[in-house]
Amino acid sequence: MAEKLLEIKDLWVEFKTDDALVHALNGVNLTVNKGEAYGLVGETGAGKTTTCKSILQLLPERVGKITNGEILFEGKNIPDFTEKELEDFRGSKCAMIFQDPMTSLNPVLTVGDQVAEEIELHNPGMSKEDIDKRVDDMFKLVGLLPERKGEFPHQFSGGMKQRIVIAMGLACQPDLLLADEPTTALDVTIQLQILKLMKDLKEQMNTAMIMVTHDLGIVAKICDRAGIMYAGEIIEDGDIEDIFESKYHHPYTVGLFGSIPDLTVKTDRLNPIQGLMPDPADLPTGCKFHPRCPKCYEECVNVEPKVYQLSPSHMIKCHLFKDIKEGGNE
Amino acid sequence: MSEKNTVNVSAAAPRKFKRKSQLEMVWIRYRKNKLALFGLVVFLIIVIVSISTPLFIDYKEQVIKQNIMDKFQTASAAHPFGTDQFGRDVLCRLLWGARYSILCGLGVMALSLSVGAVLGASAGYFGGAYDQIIMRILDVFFAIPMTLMAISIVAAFGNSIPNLIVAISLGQIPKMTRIIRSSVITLKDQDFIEAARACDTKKSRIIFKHILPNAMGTLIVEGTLTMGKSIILIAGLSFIGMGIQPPAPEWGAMLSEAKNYMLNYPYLMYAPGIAIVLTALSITLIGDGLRDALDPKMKN
Amino acid sequence: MPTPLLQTIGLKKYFKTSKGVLHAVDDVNFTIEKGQTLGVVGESGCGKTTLGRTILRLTEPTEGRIMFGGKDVTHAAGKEMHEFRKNAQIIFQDPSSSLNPRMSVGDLIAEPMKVMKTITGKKALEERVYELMNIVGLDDRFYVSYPHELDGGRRQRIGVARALALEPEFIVCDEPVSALDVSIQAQILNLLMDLQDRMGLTYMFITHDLSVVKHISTDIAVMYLGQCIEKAPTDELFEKPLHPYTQALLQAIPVPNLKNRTIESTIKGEISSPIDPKPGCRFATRCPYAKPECTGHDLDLKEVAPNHFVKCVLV
Amino acid sequence: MVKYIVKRLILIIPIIFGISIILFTIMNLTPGDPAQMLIGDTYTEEALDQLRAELGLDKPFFQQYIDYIWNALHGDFGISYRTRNPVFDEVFSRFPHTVAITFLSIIIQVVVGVIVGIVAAVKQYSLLDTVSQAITMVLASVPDFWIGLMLLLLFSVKLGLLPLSGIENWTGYILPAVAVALPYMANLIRLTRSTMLDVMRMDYIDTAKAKGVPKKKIIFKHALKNALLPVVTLAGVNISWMLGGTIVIEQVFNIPGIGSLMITSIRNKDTPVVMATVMFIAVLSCLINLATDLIYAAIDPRVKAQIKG
Repeated sequence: MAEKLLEIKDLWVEFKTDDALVHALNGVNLTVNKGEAYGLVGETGAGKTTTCKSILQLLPERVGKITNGEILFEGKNIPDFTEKELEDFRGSKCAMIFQDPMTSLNPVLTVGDQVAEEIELHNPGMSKEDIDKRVDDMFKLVGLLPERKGEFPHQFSGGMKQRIVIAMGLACQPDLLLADEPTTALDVTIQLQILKLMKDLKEQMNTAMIMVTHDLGIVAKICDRAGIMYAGEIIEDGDIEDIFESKYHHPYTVGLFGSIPDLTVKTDRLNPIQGLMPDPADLPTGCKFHPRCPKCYEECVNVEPKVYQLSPSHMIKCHLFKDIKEGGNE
Repeated sequence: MSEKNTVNVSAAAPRKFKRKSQLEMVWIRYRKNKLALFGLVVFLIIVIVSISTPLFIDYKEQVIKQNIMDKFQTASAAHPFGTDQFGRDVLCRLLWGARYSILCGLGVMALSLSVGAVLGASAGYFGGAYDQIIMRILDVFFAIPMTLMAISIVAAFGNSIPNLIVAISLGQIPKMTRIIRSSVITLKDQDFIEAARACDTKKSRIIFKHILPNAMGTLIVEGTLTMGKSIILIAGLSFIGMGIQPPAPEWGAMLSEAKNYMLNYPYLMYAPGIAIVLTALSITLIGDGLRDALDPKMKN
Repeated sequence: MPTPLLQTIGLKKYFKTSKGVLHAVDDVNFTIEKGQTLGVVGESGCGKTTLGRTILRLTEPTEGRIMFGGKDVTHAAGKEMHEFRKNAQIIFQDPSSSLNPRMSVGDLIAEPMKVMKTITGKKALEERVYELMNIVGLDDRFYVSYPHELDGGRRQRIGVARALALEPEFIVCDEPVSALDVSIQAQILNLLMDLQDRMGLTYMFITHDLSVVKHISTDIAVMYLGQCIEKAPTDELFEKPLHPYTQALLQAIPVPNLKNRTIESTIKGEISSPIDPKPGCRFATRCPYAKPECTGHDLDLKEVAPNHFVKCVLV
Repeated sequence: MVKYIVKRLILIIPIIFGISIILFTIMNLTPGDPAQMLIGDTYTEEALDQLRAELGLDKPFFQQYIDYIWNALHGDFGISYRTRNPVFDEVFSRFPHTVAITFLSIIIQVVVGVIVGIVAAVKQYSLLDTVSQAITMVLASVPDFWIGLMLLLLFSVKLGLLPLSGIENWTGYILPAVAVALPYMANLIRLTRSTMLDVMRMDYIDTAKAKGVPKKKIIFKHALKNALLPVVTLAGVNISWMLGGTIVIEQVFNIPGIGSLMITSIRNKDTPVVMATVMFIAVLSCLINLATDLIYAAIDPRVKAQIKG
């Protein structure tokens, strides 16, 4: 069995705004092993970004709050970290890449400075020359000319900015990289280049990764395991073989696959999921997917489903599977 | 306009759905802001005072008539705020003074808003040489310090209230025009204007139905801010003797007279100052409240 | 052969910028038959959005002609233009900026009919609005809502209803599903296809998403830096892509299955800017097969198979 | 860069011309005859006519304007109708006072404004934030001359700490500078606070946090520079407004600055002095405007690129 790097246990997160209490995460359980790429799939508002931000304790102050659960990184609970421990943890053990490269770099600092800052912070005592050399190495690694490190973010294109952000994320060789839709803002040909870069570097550095995305195609290309999120829960979790090739799926997963036009097969119409994402301030009872579920029956409306283990790696949170395999675990 | 629509729709509709008019929604959002509500109440009181003073105060007898015998009395039941150097009741003068500030403030707001809206909206919408000419001319006015401009105009044409309003508006128009122009330019590029053009909508309808209602928020907020500023400005002009002249009890003019007796009778300076602050503050609070309330994207 | 519903001949749209002349649309020729869907695919900055707006004359073309229903509408004005606007409509990408935030759903859908005076009488107009809302799958109760109170999918349905209000023959769909989540995206795509079947609409479907375009289009045009570099019937294009850029685009789509998990990126670099482009193939700088003869002179769009056009020296 | 500066300097010329036309017209419409005012109560008609001719007042309006511009272009701004001194001497004997007040005032408003603004933003919702917001709200609505009067009452009349009026030494500048500064400062606090809050919500701040950058460094290295941009612009605008806007305050404190010069000159139809002063202030404010844009460019590389391009 692989060694556990990150384990999230029953994580609940709430956002309190002026007019509503938003239930962003409602009991998320997930595990990422060392060196593994985990895909977190879901639509807008499913709680993917909140999960990542919780790991780094980046939830908006005063508004976002972890109400229950543990986030164990190498066995230590991150929410218990002191401010100092957090600063050491962020960047060196666990780094994050944000969705929009256009806005995730500071416009008034040179890109070289921004990469160097990260190295300097986590390697106290490192000489200026060594840091400089390290920055050059990182630039080369992500396919950028080191001569350009004195330039400012606006002088780079979106794809190149994302390369810089990746260089920054990997500069201290973190054990875990959180990538929040790193290619959504990019064109397809550039997306491919970035995905390839990330996959190569991840293997080269043996970094574990959580890849947040709404694109199942990206999961198929990059990830070893994946979880499908819906309304703040992981409703299906497994190896990618389980997700892409098993015949048992959560009805939402089925709907997601049905919504993507298939390039290989000619279909007349798509089979989308009916209805809309539930309002996270006013979630349905029972199974949160039941109002949109084509297979919904009485129990789904009233009783929250348990998580059923279909195989050692494959888990589904749905009433339909209680007879398929006995002994669901909470 | 939208209120009229509501009535028609529900009257004719087989399926009835009640729609809140835009005005109703603005009010619902506005009243949530307690400070803005406070500002509105204060402002309304000041407006009512300024309109109704002639009903219970006699200008000749109570406001400007000198009673040297009664001078420099401190607060008493007969004169709650005391009397000034000519024995005039400070409270009466103060209440009467409200009308100057409100009248000038509203006048400047109306004038600078209407001129600014016409110039800004047309320059922003049509662009090109027309825009360039308007903006370059306004640059010139923008470079003349506002107070200096007002003083020289008053000196040239006399210090009547209409002249004062024009003089102060001239200083406000360039800024107002710029703000409205830039908000029109932003709106012009929005897809919903394209959508209107795709239906062969006439320019006038695009401007009045699609652009102006959306620029209205900026317009109203800027208008209230201008009003607050101009009330302070008019008091300043009167204070240096270039605005409304004594014996008229304009608040700035009252302060100007009071300054001469500062050493011995400082109380004369409190009331007019506080009156100016309250008026300007109430308008600022209203403006702040409207800023949020007029944004259609804010939640109810 | 019947007259195509829409035809562009040498259509160009240039913009003057401080850095030079931007060739947003550069000599684009294509036809769309009635009832068909032409998918226009390309990456950001390839001029696909400008193309859509130029065809509808929301921006005036620099050069070239636009034929609609056999009539030249390039310089149409007055009545002719009115007729063209009635028959050619547009659905925008971002449903939040394409709907006037100060108008209610009912007013938004009624607006084109009020402006065009196609339906007179309050009651008739209202009935028609409810009918349109029904067609696009919007509940009656939203008649009095404002767009910002609705979610993205419903807002896009308003956009569709507005475009349908004048019963046009032709609709430019400018990335109508890009801003939406996949499950909602599929709902809107199905809606558009249903409408086409029911009303015999003709679409020009602009998108960057090849899988979407494959699903909805009968023909596909691939654009790169203002030019159409390949055009073919959908199945043909997906089976036999000829231009290296088209091949790269197809290869770049991550397919949601585990058949091929290697990532191979054949084209390097990024899209350059279409400001004062040099003659020659505009893709040459990134092309893995680039040869000296690719640069220096402009290429023609050659018909290499029936209805399959390519602009490349290799074929 | 040099090209940009030269271009901006050239753009000042039409503005100055526009101002000169507007002002000359207004001054011409102002009632009164400078020659009559100058000559006093006892005079002969010939002497008056001679004085008029000497001052060029007998010529038609248009000719007067052309003459004025012609002389001004040659560095001759004429003599004051009122004092008969060269205009230059008049203006420059007054200017240092106004500049001193403006300078002191801008330092007070920027330093206090930025510091309070940042603290309020960083400690959003704290008591300090609420109090500072309430105070700025009120301060922004208080006329500066009334603040001046109240300060006089407190510090000069009641406490006797600072001079009551006039400028005998530098302490005379303190109260006027503070009085002018407070309303402007209120706006600077509000602006700093709101841009700081906006900046703190940006993605790159999250990026910095995710890198493990300590909070202090995030505020001062990553956020402050970005938040300062609009503050620089506002401070620049404030300076140009204060140069021409301390008129009222100078009356409160009896300071012989530009303001009192302007009032007497306008009342006495002393056209040369008014023209020279306003044009001088306008040129200054255009220069300050340019300086603000250059500072802006120094902070923000995107603006710098635009200027260079």
